[in-house]
Amino acid sequence: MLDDVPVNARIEITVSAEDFDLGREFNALIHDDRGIGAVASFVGLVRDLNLDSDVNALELEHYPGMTEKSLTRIAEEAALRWPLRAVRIWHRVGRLEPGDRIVMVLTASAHRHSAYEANAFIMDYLKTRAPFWKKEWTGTGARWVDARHSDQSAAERWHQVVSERYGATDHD
Amino acid sequence: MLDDVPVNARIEITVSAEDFDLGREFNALIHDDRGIGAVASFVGLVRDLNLDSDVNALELEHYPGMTEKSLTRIAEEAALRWPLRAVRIWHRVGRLEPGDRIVMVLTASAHRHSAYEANAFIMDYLKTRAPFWKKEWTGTGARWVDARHSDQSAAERWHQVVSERYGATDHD
Amino acid sequence: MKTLHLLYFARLRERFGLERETVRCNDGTAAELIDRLIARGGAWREELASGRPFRIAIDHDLVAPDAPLCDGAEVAIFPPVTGG
Amino acid sequence: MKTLHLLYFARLRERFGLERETVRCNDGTAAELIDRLIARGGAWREELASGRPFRIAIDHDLVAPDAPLCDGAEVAIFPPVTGG
Repeated sequence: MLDDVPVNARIEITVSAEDFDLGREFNALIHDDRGIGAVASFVGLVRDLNLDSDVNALELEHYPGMTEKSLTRIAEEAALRWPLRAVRIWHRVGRLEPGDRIVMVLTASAHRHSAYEANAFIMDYLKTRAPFWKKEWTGTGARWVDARHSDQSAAERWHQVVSERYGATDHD
Repeated sequence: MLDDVPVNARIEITVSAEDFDLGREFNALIHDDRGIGAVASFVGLVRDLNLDSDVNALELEHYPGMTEKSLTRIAEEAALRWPLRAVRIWHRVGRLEPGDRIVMVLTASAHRHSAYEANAFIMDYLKTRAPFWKKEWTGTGARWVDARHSDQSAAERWHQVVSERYGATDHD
Repeated sequence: MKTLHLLYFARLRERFGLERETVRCNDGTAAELIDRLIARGGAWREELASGRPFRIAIDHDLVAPDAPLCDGAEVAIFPPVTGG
Repeated sequence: MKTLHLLYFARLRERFGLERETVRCNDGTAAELIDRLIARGGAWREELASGRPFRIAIDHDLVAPDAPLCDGAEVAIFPPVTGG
């Protein structure tokens, strides 16, 4: 459905085991676009408190093929709702340790409120729609991280448009 | 009044004619703090559309002495409202041209919604409370930029606490 | 008969001991396919019939259980996502 | 008598042709000081008595017009801010 709607924002997606450089991606995003007055960014990191004391790493599994497509759709959906000039998403996969960066979202617009809101929207949808799964590694084994109800609620507050489109198989 | 309340967030403020490097400031902000799970940032730029076609530069005047103090207070106010671990604000002064960066705000927290909201709060208050004034330079002269009602409204939506504290002399 | 390419991820992949398989069936909807998998018993029943949440994507789009299945479709079944 | 250090910024600084001045007076509040400045006429009256918005800061804090003036205070008068 989204494929039929023209989206004018530049959208670039990376899914990679490689780390990203926020400054470099910021410079690439604003390069030569003098209509950009506001750039919001978000960087998510692996934090110690997120993990039990014996957890020493995270592993991020994903669904190659669907992952980039779903991130592109989320960015396009944001660009339909807010007047964005550019969106950049970078999500890492594979093994990560405390302090490592997991995800970066950059949103550029003429005005700050569009940049802020689109950025938060993308993160909320990414957390509930993009096919990534976290596994915690401890000294004795590994366990899958459970989805959080608060992430589902956060995504749902952006109205029902997208959830109706995608459907849902449960109410967790 | 704010001076009496302990604020645990690291707060660093710069007011300077010098440009900033978002990547470098991001790295300094998260350095060695493994409790940070989320960093939101905002960068404001001089854009072409903001200006009439004959405008070739902006000049930013400020009130030395009050400027850093007011930015520190705004950051402290944010750290009282949200569980922030660090705040970084950099505001430029002097002559700026289209495409130049004006302001940077970084907010670090354990959770993304705190980082986002505190960042937007700081920008809204900065725009209505921090003593900076923009002047547009054209080929034939200069004119002061008028304050925008939308900025005042944006700041007011964060409740009345701070406006009651600071007072106001008009309702623009 | 339709040919369906099934994929499993994360906990479901581990519980089923299976990353992917190809099945031939006449199921009309994703829900009918799920019922067929539940009938295998064991981990399949435990994961798909005990109220534990899971998601279905057909050809890379998240879908509701009543979504129709087309011949040649790629059907992925996985736990609620936890990225970001 | 109080000694007050007055500062003007941006458009007000240009309109008054003055960056700073020191005044001695018995004004009790910021509003009384503003009335004294308006009485100078010309640009002072035009900027401070015509409904054009302005702000007052005492010792670096934004204040309401009824804020009290202490001896030695730094009082800044300026247009609504436009940074960020």
